[in-house]
Amino acid sequence: MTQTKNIDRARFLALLRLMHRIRAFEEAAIGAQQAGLVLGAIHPSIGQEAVAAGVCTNLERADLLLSTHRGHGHTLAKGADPLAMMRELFGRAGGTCGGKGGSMHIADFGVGMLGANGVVGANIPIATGAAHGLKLQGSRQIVACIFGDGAINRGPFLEGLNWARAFDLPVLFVCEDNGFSATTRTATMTGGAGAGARAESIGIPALEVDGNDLPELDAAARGAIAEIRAGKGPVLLHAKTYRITGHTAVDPATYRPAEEVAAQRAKCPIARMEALLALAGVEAETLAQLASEAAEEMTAIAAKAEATGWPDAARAFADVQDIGDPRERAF
Amino acid sequence: MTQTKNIDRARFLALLRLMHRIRAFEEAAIGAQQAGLVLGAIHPSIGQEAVAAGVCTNLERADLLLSTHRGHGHTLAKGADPLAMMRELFGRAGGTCGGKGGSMHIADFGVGMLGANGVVGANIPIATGAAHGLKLQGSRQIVACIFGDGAINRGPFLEGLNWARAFDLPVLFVCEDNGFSATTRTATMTGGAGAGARAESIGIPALEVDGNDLPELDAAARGAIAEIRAGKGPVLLHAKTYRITGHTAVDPATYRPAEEVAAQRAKCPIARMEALLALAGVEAETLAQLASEAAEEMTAIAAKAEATGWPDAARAFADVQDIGDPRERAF
Amino acid sequence: MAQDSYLNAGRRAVIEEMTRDESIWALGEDLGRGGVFGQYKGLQEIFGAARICDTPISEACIMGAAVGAAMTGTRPIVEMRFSDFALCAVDELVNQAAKARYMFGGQMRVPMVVREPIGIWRSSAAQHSQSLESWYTHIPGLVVVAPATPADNLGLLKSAIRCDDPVVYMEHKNLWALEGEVPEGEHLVDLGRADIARAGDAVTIVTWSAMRHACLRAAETLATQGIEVEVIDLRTLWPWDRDAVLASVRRTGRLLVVHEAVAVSGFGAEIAASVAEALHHDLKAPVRRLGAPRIPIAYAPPLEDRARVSDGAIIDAVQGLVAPRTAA
Amino acid sequence: MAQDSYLNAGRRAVIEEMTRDESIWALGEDLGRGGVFGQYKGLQEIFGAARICDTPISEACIMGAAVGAAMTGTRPIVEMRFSDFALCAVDELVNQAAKARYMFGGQMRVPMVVREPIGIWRSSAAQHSQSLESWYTHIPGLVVVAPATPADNLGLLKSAIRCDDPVVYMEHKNLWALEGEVPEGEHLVDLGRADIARAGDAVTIVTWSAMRHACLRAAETLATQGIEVEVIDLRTLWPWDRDAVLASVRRTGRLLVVHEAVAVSGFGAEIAASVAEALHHDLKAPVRRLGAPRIPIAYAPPLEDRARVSDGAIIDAVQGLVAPRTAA
Ligand SMILES: Cc1ncc(C[n+]2csc(CCOP(=O)(O)OP(=O)(O)O)c2C)c(N)n1
Ligand SMILES: Cc1ncc(C[n+]2csc(CCOP(=O)(O)OP(=O)(O)O)c2C)c(N)n1
Ligand SMILES: [Mg+2]
Ligand SMILES: [Mg+2]
Repeated sequence: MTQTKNIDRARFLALLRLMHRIRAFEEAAIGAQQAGLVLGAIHPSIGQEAVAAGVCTNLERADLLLSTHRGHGHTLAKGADPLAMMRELFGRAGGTCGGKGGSMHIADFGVGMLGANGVVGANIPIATGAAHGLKLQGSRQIVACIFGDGAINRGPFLEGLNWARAFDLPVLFVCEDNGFSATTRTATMTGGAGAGARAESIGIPALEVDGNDLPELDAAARGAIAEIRAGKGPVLLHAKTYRITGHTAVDPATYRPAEEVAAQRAKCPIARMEALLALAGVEAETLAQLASEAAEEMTAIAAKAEATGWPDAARAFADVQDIGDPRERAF
Repeated sequence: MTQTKNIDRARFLALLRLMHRIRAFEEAAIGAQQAGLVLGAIHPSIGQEAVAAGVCTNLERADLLLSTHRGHGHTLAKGADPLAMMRELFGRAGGTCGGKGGSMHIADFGVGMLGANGVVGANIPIATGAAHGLKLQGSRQIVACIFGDGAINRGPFLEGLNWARAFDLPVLFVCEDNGFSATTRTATMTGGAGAGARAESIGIPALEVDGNDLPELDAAARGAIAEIRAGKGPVLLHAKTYRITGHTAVDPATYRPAEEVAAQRAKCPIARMEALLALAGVEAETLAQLASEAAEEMTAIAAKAEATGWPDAARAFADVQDIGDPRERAF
Repeated sequence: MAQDSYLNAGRRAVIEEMTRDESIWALGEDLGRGGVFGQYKGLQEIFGAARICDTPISEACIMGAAVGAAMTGTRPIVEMRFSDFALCAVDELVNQAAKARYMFGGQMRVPMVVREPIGIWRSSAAQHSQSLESWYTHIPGLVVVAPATPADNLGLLKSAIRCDDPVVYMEHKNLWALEGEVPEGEHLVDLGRADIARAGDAVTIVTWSAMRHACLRAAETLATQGIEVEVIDLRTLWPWDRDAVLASVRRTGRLLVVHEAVAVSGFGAEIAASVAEALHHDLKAPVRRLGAPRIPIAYAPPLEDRARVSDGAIIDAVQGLVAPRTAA
Repeated sequence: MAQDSYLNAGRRAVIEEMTRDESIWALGEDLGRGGVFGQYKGLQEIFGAARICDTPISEACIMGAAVGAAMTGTRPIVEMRFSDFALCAVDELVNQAAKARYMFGGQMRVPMVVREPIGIWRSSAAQHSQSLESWYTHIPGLVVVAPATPADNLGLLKSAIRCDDPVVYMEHKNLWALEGEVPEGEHLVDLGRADIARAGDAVTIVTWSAMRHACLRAAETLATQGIEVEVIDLRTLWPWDRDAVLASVRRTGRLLVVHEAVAVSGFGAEIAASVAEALHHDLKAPVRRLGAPRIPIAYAPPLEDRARVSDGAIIDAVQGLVAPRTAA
């Protein structure tokens, strides 16, 4: 566990700010859902923000990212515009995907964010293929692929990792291990020691880190990404964290004891980062301000999203494919 | 490498006889294919007979077996009738599957042989589920699931092994590693140390054996099966062998040097078993007789198969499903 | 008769059948906590964790394991959560479950029910909204069921569980909360038998799943205009109740097929083609289909709505069918 | 014009396109040794192992990796070996490749060609013989192509490779050896345009893939009986050439659709239904379909043959269509 005064204050203040913005974004989205403004499912990453921050801060803008159903944090951290994201959640015009995707399908190709995914584990072969494409084109870009602990029990995890190793592809696999596969404790359904052991059995080096310890995560991600960019092939980062909220924003998660959640809440990466920065001499006021600024920003963004109009219904028939009439024989 | 006079002569003579019968069966089938009597593809297991013999001899008749496209040996070793099998290859009445399956779909539920499979790796979840079914019913039976080295790169390998571990199921996974995935050297497409390492990363104990050394294989299989039957959950047996023929009977396999094949031919499990039995005092004549008897048996069987009539064409519409007319709207 | 929901009716079917037959078990993700929609709520408490079996996120293995477990004498109920995720297990269903009985020459059967909820459910977007029932009707070896009412969800699910062949059982997500009359005693509905949801002689509407209700609403409106339509809820798509449909169209001379799935190569094509083949000379108007345009389902309501067959579209189509023919 | 085989024509298409555009590459099992049918023979020697890429036996990842590689500016040709194995990669094709462009609001496209050989090939049995083209026609976002001649395999595969959307490209295994005239220069065939393989005015036969040849043989025989049928080879199934089909049926007044796939919910249902809807009043006889019974493909020849649409069945069906109507 990182416990030192000698941290890069500016860097970690910026990352703390990012974590606050992620949390505030999701809290605003949850509020909007409760108000009936967000109609689709939301999978909050509250308590897991360090993974997004620690991984994405070490990516270059041109690098690519693939995420999951629980991807708001990753997407924001990669540089997507929170207003466009919020509009997407609201299903409004100007959403990242024009309102077609919603929370589970946010993508922003402009910042290298190649998509959340509604199918657990499906992002792994796509990320692997993106890295394959980059390698074929002689690019120096790399790909980061974030997935949950539940995804390691799906076949595409094996196929993608083996492929990345077989072709020595520039891809960072990140297992964001929050202990749960929806309402099921992943450990009860998983043989062996987890993502890292499985990666190593495929010949992929693995690093295990405390996913709520941002400096540790940051250092591990930086090191791994440098190796990958140097052409050494894939690395897997296994970040252990905890999902403070339910599986979705409407899941009360009564299948776990309140004490467990309370204990984990105390270890939340934002609280820990604040403690560390305090130790390093950052004033309490500065820290408090970061939180309130983020909340204000995202509240304003939610209000703007609400004030935005719906997409033109005719867009329903656009971007299906270049040839063939999508309306044929319907209605 | 087993090299001792103190082997169980009766046991290994019986197993040598079994290996000869397997080889003779396939040689007869290949001959029949060349004569235009077997119309579907044949994947010979020539050189791999020890895996079939060593694994299946340690199964009880009630135990279950799932196999692959290269499954004649496994099926014979589990106790299926070679005449019914040959008729199946010829597509004749009285074939194990009534002529509906052919070489890639031989099954004989009467001896616990739950099917070859035309889809690489597809037998793994089925075997796992069969073991799950047995466990639910409190059975003492176990399941053996044989697959190739290429299958470990398919998702169902991961999903099946993880499942078997999660539910502590009575299943013996056997990776029959002949070094090839069709015309591709599996090693060039596979990350890490292979089947055993992958199994261990999932928490499944793995044994690696020389798959052409029948006594070694026999002992390993016996031990593993005893553990499994005792309720300790799955085990993986990784048997390294070599495919002396091409991928199919018509594949000249020019993608590998003749010297490699020649060297491997010398290590063929039948030759090795013969050498060992000779060392243990079995007469050359006895050994030669086993080979010729097997050849005679299978030649006669092929002749009988050829003399058998076709299945009744109306059977094409039987055993589809209980309800619904399969002929509806056709023709 | 008592009121119950579509969801509860399905739950009751599972309870009744699992109580009757010890060899039945259910497997899928999160079943111990009731499943994603609560269809399995409380069942693990009744039947234990072995028979209401939580699984890893391994759709291919869920389906494949069910095949193996069915071959060894158990009767698995497979829960796929959303039909979209069943696309992770197509080899296991189509190449294995559906073909095993035939391919192995009838040595055994594969009794399993694959529950895979279908349909548009507000703002669930392209990967959680599909209806691919027509795919399964095309696959020899599969029985395909899509219940529309609480009573049918009870009676058909029970029959599906008793069926000795693999059944793809598609509940509609939007119907979970639907309440309706459900018989109190043992209630079985035969597979393959349609339900005449409303009698009429102007037009035959053939439909299934959630669209049954839209068609009945449209029928009410049309009745006020003096147009009495017959609404046939197929309930089972394979085998479908050809006799009931042909008998009705022979009377009405007009056919409209309505389904939520994409119209192109939807199961409506099979029905429309079959009727056109069989009853060409009895038809007073061309056969007609309504289904979704060939677009993925979008998230935003105004876009999503473009993929829905509205009550208005049904009414228009019926009016078009009964209108006197005008030169084109 | 020169004679060439269907297999070689496809191989030539790949060579020409890969020579023209460096971003094109092919991936699949055993490609370095020519692929399972020799369609890629010698290509690794020309283009190197990076562009003719041998892969692990990982169909899901082959398909999924192609999606990612397409998103990053390359144009993958995916080889699935047998269309049956593509069932191991349905999520990747249907939930990912087909939907990405739409779901992400048109931010990018997924240009990839999925080659998946279809069809009955003597004694290949249930897991190596399927034709599931109708499935793909039902999926928004996919283009579906099934060439029947060497020239079309050249021209359509080239067009498929140039298409910016995912194309399911289904060659027929029984056609690999077929020889035919193939243009020598650049030869492109537009996607979505049918080929009138034979002109006639008695009956319109709509077909594709290997059945084109059976239909043409039947047409020869029928011509000797004075029945001149028009044979339309659709070539592209989505989008299909509605105009060509409707124009022909408007003339002939009679439609027969012939395909190798299972008749129930086959793509013939879509065509028959579409024609019945659009041209009911022009039809002189009911629309008619020929396809396989709803059975898996068996191994033994006499059983396998029961799944084939024979020339005789086509001839009978045409004769039935032109026969004067007798009271039923
Ligand atoms: C293939 C597939 N199966 C099931 C689901 C339903 N589902 C959505 S999220 C989820 C849990 C995923 O767990 P994990 O991978 O650990 O990610 P987390 O939700 O914990 O971030 C499940 C089962 C799905 N989306 N896709
Ligand atoms: C899913 C799938 N992909 C591809 C194939 C084609 N195929 C048949 S056998 C084979 C090689 C399998 O290699 P391995 O598992 O090592 O078994 P072996 O043939 O060596 O016994 C391949 C690629 C298939 N049958 N199924
Ligand atoms: Mg998790
Ligand atoms: Mg092998």
